[in-house]
Amino acid sequence: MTLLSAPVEYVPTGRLRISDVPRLTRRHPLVSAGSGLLALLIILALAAPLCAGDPVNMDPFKRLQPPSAEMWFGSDNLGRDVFARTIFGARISLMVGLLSAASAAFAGLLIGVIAGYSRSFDNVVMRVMDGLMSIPTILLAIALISLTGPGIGILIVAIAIPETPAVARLVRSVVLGVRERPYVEAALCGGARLPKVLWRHILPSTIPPLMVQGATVCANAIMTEAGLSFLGVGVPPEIPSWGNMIASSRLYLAMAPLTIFAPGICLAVTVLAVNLLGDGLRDLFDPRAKRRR
Amino acid sequence: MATYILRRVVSTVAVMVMVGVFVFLLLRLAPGDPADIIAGPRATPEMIAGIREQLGLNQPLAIQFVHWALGILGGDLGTSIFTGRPVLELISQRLEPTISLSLLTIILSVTIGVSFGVLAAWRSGGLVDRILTAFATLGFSVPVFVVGFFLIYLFAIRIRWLPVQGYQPIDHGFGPWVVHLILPTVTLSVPYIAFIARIARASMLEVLSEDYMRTAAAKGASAYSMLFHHALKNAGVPILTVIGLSFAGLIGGVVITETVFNIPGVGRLVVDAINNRDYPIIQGVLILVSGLYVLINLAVDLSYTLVDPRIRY
Amino acid sequence: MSWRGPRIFRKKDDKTFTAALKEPLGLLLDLLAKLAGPVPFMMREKDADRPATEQVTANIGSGPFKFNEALAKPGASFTYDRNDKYAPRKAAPDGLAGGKVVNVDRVIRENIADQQTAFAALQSGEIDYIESPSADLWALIESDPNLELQVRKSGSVFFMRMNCLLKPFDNVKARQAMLHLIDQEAVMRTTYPPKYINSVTSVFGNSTPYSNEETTGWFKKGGDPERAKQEAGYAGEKVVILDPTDWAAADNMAQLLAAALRKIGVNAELAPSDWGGLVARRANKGSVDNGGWGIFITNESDVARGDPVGNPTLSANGENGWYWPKDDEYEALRAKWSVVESLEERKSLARKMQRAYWNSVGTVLLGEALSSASHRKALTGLIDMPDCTPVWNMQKA
Amino acid sequence: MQLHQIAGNDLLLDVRNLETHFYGEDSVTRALGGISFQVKKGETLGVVGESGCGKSVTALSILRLLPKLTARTVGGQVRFHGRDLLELSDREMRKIRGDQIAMIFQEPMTSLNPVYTVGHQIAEAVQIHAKASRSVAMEKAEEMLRLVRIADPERRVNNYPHEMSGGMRQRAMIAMALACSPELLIADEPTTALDVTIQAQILRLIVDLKERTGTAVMFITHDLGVVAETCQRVIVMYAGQIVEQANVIDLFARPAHPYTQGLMRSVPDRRRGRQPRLPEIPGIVPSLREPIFGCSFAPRCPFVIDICREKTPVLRDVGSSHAAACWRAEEVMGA
Amino acid sequence: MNGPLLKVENLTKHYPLGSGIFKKSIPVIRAVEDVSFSVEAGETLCIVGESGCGKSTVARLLMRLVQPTSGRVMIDGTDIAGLKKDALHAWRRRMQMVFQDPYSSLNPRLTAGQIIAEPVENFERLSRKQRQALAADLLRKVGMSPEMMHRLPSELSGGQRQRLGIARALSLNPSLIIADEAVSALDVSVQAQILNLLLDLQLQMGIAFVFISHDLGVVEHIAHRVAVMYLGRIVELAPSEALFAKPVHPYTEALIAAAPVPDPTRIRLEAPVEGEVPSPINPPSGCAFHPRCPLAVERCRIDVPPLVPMPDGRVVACHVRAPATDIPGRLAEAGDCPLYPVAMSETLSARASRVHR
Repeated sequence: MTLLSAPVEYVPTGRLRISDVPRLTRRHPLVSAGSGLLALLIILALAAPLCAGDPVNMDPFKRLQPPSAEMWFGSDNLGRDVFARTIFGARISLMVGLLSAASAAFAGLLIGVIAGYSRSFDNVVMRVMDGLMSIPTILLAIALISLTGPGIGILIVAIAIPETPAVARLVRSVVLGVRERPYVEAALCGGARLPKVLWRHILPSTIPPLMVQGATVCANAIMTEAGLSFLGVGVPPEIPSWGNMIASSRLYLAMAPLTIFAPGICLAVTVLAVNLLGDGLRDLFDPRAKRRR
Repeated sequence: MATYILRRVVSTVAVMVMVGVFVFLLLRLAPGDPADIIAGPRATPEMIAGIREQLGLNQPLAIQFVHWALGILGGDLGTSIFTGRPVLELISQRLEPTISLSLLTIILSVTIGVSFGVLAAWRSGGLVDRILTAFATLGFSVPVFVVGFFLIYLFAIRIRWLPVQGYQPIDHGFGPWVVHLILPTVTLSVPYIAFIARIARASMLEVLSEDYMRTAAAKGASAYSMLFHHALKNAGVPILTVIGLSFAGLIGGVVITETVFNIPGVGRLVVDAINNRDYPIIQGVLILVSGLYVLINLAVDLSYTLVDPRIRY
Repeated sequence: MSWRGPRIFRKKDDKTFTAALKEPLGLLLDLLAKLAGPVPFMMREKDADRPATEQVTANIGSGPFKFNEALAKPGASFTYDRNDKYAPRKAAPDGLAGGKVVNVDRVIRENIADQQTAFAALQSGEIDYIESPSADLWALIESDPNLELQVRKSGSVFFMRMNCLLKPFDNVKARQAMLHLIDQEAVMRTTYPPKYINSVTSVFGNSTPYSNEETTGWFKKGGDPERAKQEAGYAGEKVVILDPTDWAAADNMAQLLAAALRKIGVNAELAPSDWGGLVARRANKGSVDNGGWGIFITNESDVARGDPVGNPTLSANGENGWYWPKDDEYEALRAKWSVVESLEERKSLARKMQRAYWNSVGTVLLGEALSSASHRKALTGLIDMPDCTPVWNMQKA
Repeated sequence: MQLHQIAGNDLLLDVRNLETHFYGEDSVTRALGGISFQVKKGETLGVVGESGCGKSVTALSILRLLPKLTARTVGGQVRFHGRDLLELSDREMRKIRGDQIAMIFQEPMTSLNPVYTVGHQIAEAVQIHAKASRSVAMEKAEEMLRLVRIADPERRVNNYPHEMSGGMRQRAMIAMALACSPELLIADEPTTALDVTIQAQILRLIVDLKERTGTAVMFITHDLGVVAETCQRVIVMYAGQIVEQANVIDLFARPAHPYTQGLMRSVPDRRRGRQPRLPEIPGIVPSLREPIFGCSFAPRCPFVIDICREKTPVLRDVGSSHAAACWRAEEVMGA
Repeated sequence: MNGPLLKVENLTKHYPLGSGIFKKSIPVIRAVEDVSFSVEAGETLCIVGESGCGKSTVARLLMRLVQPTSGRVMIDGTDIAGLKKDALHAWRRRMQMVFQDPYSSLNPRLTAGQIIAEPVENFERLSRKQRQALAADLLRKVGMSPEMMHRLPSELSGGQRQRLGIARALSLNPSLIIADEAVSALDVSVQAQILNLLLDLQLQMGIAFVFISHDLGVVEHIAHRVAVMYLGRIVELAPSEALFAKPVHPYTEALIAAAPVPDPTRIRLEAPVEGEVPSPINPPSGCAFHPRCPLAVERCRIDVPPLVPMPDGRVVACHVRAPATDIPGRLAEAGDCPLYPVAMSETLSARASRVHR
């Protein structure tokens, strides 16, 4: 009798040892490319003060200079060093991206697990989520930010809120699926109480899809921040972020292209890295993808 | 089926009410109000207070809400504080460009997105798959306005094939209408082609590994019929879902595209209204958008029955 | 001062009317022909006689153009068709007066949100004329063979208003110290190309007849920050600078100002918001911590600075004036303005007013940026006048 | 090397040294280590073995239905009416699939396309091979449903798979396979997922249809009971090799390979009455990733001697049309 | 202990179908209908039946994974059917379960040691050393080497995983283990190993088994008593030898006749029973088997046959084969029923078809 059902969700195949890394990178090019690139960007952002000048000091007389030895990418409309701002901008954009992804993932996880497990709570929550999802992200963000004035904190909240329903819906479907799996019933038979079942048997299987969704949310967050800054409600002007750099320098496309392309390319590369990581993680965790590749 | 639709329509109204209340409160708490804007930069605080009085903005919130809600029930979305025109009229003026842009974008995104997805799934693991997946990831990674300005720079300025901005209503002739919408549609479609292609590829790969595909092969079915006849219809449900989601997300993208290409659509109307704190317009548009969104979801759910006989309501 | 005066005008015959005043008003003609600031509009009685908030919707179309109601899309575009029944004067066009000959069939006023898009449309010939393009585009417009940048003689004066009700700017020394700090050229160069900016030191602007050099010594010496701070006896209070992120020029200047203040040790903080938010916060008289403000930057047309009576920004009558500078001596002089008959008397009054004003430093001028317009070379017949360009007399080749 | 050759003209399928490998990320699995067997016209050949022995891979290799990226038939020939199927182009192979060689699968729940009616799916086979029009094909579909004894076929033809029970779905699969009256029907564990009473009906149906249409059947299963009741000749597979081949009576009477014998004894059988302990086959099936030296069953074999570990036994005759791949086959038959 | 270890009385479970507000009476799936049986200590009761007959539901009802609609489940005289959470928790120690699919019944992210020790850890805190000692002991009991405790389920074969399932069930040393198709997912050779293990455990530790299966060969091998279920009801409950020697209920007979026997020479019957298992949403009236039963008479269509005790200790629910006598308590004699002459069993085999070879 061939075994009836191959395992559906990710099955860890033994301990992960450092010696595995070369083999894994060859097997999962997407994950290694994505995480490598992302690691590089994070290091760049953290080491910003070392390798870049002062992103904030203004010198109106040296406005819109072409790239020079002193300022590698030239200066922007307020005479600030574009290279320094691009690197410092990495901090804000990555922080906005990662933090809103994390908060959306956490909130989504919480709501999803509870909705997945208690029927009554489920209906109420799903209707609220529908409502929340129906308000376009950009407009919700604009309304929220105009409520309290621009700032990174509110920006992260404004980006995280519209992303939470998607995560909650994903986690809920995973929990509903896993709840029926025999090993959860076996744990119940063994006398395990609800919190232990949730923590030890149900939550771990929500982590892989959550990481994949997290990558997408992070990519969305960085893009939304850029979009909001373009509409003038994003990160406050003196704090350099790729979004508000692109937004404020779009008039100088012809005169000083680097002011828009430097942050633009960094933005695209970061979002690309996060998406590569997301795609790679999805293939890594989806056993069916492994069988087909 | 009828009871299901009834239940869904009722929940649509509920969602719209919820959105209405949420937006109403959100705006009232936001700093600044229409009186400031109308009075102009050189008005003294007293003048502003006077205008606020006349506009009835300092009545207690509850009364304002009730007044507005009653208006809604009567189908009157209130009048725009800034232009004095009924909100419904302002929105209907701006509907045609937004709907044209959204429809063309969805049509373009679905046709190209789905065919990319199917092709990538069929050639899974091969070069074609890698290229299409890379494009999909890239398409998803570039902000809409960067794509927009790039296309303007290239097509409108450099080689002057297409107009830079503006919108020609369709009754001025199909030609100018389409020509003006080409660049904005392509700009807005790039992220959605990527989004739909990724989901289409994933669901096609899922279906191609099912047992009944092996049965079809054992019957001697050709590659074409296996792909488009057997597999695509089974992958229909997830693809329809992603199309529904794209429609919903479109409103956000439309706002930026209308700004870049100067299309007088609803997106632009809302952004200006937010800058002018023109509450009635903001509330009106957001409610209509949320209602539209939930109805789109209902349409998508009902369309499932066309694709998959197992789904009955 | 609201202008709902008694019925002082009476019709003499078809072409003339008389005005009977209780007290002498030298400026009557000037006020009727004003260009900037609150401008008088001549309407039929029944249109004029309604509450301020109610909109005047009747459009009679007695001028060279008729407003096309059908094509109007508020916020997006307004269309004006040529009014065939209008017979222009025989005289040559002179500013807003003179013969208003119409050489085009229709004028469409398009509201393009994004400057880059507007410029691209002008380049590709989809639009013919841009009113006050963003300063950053001026260089591009000049370098484009088939475009022309029309720079007017006068422009808009940027000025900075400090909140005199709150520390540290309740102390006049602090306000005078700010005069030292401002390097007008640096501030203007954040947004405008050097050759189109003028420094402005007179309270009455540059191009108005009343502009004078009275006690403008503060500006000439330029920024000397340390001296400014000791004199002000600054004790570390937080100065909130309102920063409108959706208005490029004021946004840049606010950022420069914040950086400059921080450089000399002033606890300056930017409060970014959109213009709606700025206007709301500006009305708040509370302390900085609960919603108040320290400094905001705005501008107005240079011409408007020639009318201290009509233009509230030139008033200094404390809390019920325009953002609360208080200078009784200046107010007393200003009250005589509308009474004085001849131009010469008004000029000497202006000098006295300016001396009083600069001693109390109600505001700090930041500089003047010449206003501009750009159009395709194919568009000819543009009338050159300060602040705006009328649409009649234009011709499209 | 092929033993007692079956006379040329009534030889339907002749498989020689068929070898198929699966390619994982960093490992190669030798699913089929070179197997040879024959199928006569109208014969029912049983292919029996436990999971992972390669019985399903054999069927998929014959019809070339292996997953493109991960598996490949690396050696051997599959001669059908003398033509080697491995050499054919895709187009030619597609002409044979469903028309001359048909196949039915184990999972009735997932082997039918859920979004098309049963009639449509049966008609498709007819349309592909007999170039018939839609209406003709649907009539044929109805006729086939009646042939497989499904109640009121006129209505059932428009049913979707989820509206039918497991048994009925398997009957529809059989109808679809036999629609173009193939010469060889490969049945891969057709009744494993069915209940005992339904399984009996389906086995009965296959046997009846086989006799009526003269189709040869290659019946793949792990259940010795099913083999005993339906097959005429049997090959026993273990770890990708054929270890024994015989007609069904001889195989059950005197199994010549220790694995076959062990299998038969470990199945609880009423005739032997109630024993306290079932005889077990100790250990587990060897992994096909590493090469196997000597006999693959050696580690678990009660008859193992030194030669078993060094030289791989060859399939040799141990009686009339009874072959086994074991050095001590004769002793095993005696035990 | 005096009474039976486990006593199940009139156990019933109905699943409501849909919960429309407008529908008046909500249609119900009668998964388990009035099932009663008892299990003595150290005894193996097998429940046999085809898919959809409710045998798995019975298992889940006993383990309280599902709430019963009505009926009692008595362990040593205490009814656990109605117990609430904490009270039920204590009784978990007495009864454990082994699942069918070795792949999905073990949490893929935990090591073997953690999986086995978890039930005990639900009741008392264990130090690392204690947990490892417990795991080693349990692994030895199921015939696996203690080092296996650090392995992940994905690194083990099907047979080894099922042994882990059994070890987990043993950790609380229960007096009763419910095995739901415990060997159905395994290959024949591995099946033999597991069956032997279960028998050894029963002999050594006196554990009672409720063994659920659809494979009659396996049932015959290990069962002391057998209950045959059809569409939620028990149709026959008898000692194993008696049942297989002479099945009384026509459905039992059809089941045994249908099961393939590894003997090519056996005469192959015409398919013993036609038709499909009816849908549980609206089961046939009277005896649910009557549409497919060759012996069905008018009465079978009308009322549900009660379980009638027979002399050889079995009970049968069939109007034809075991007519309910009007005198309560008097056992129906096999010969009693006019329709059940000794020759009767031959009529079925009379339809044996031509020997096909």
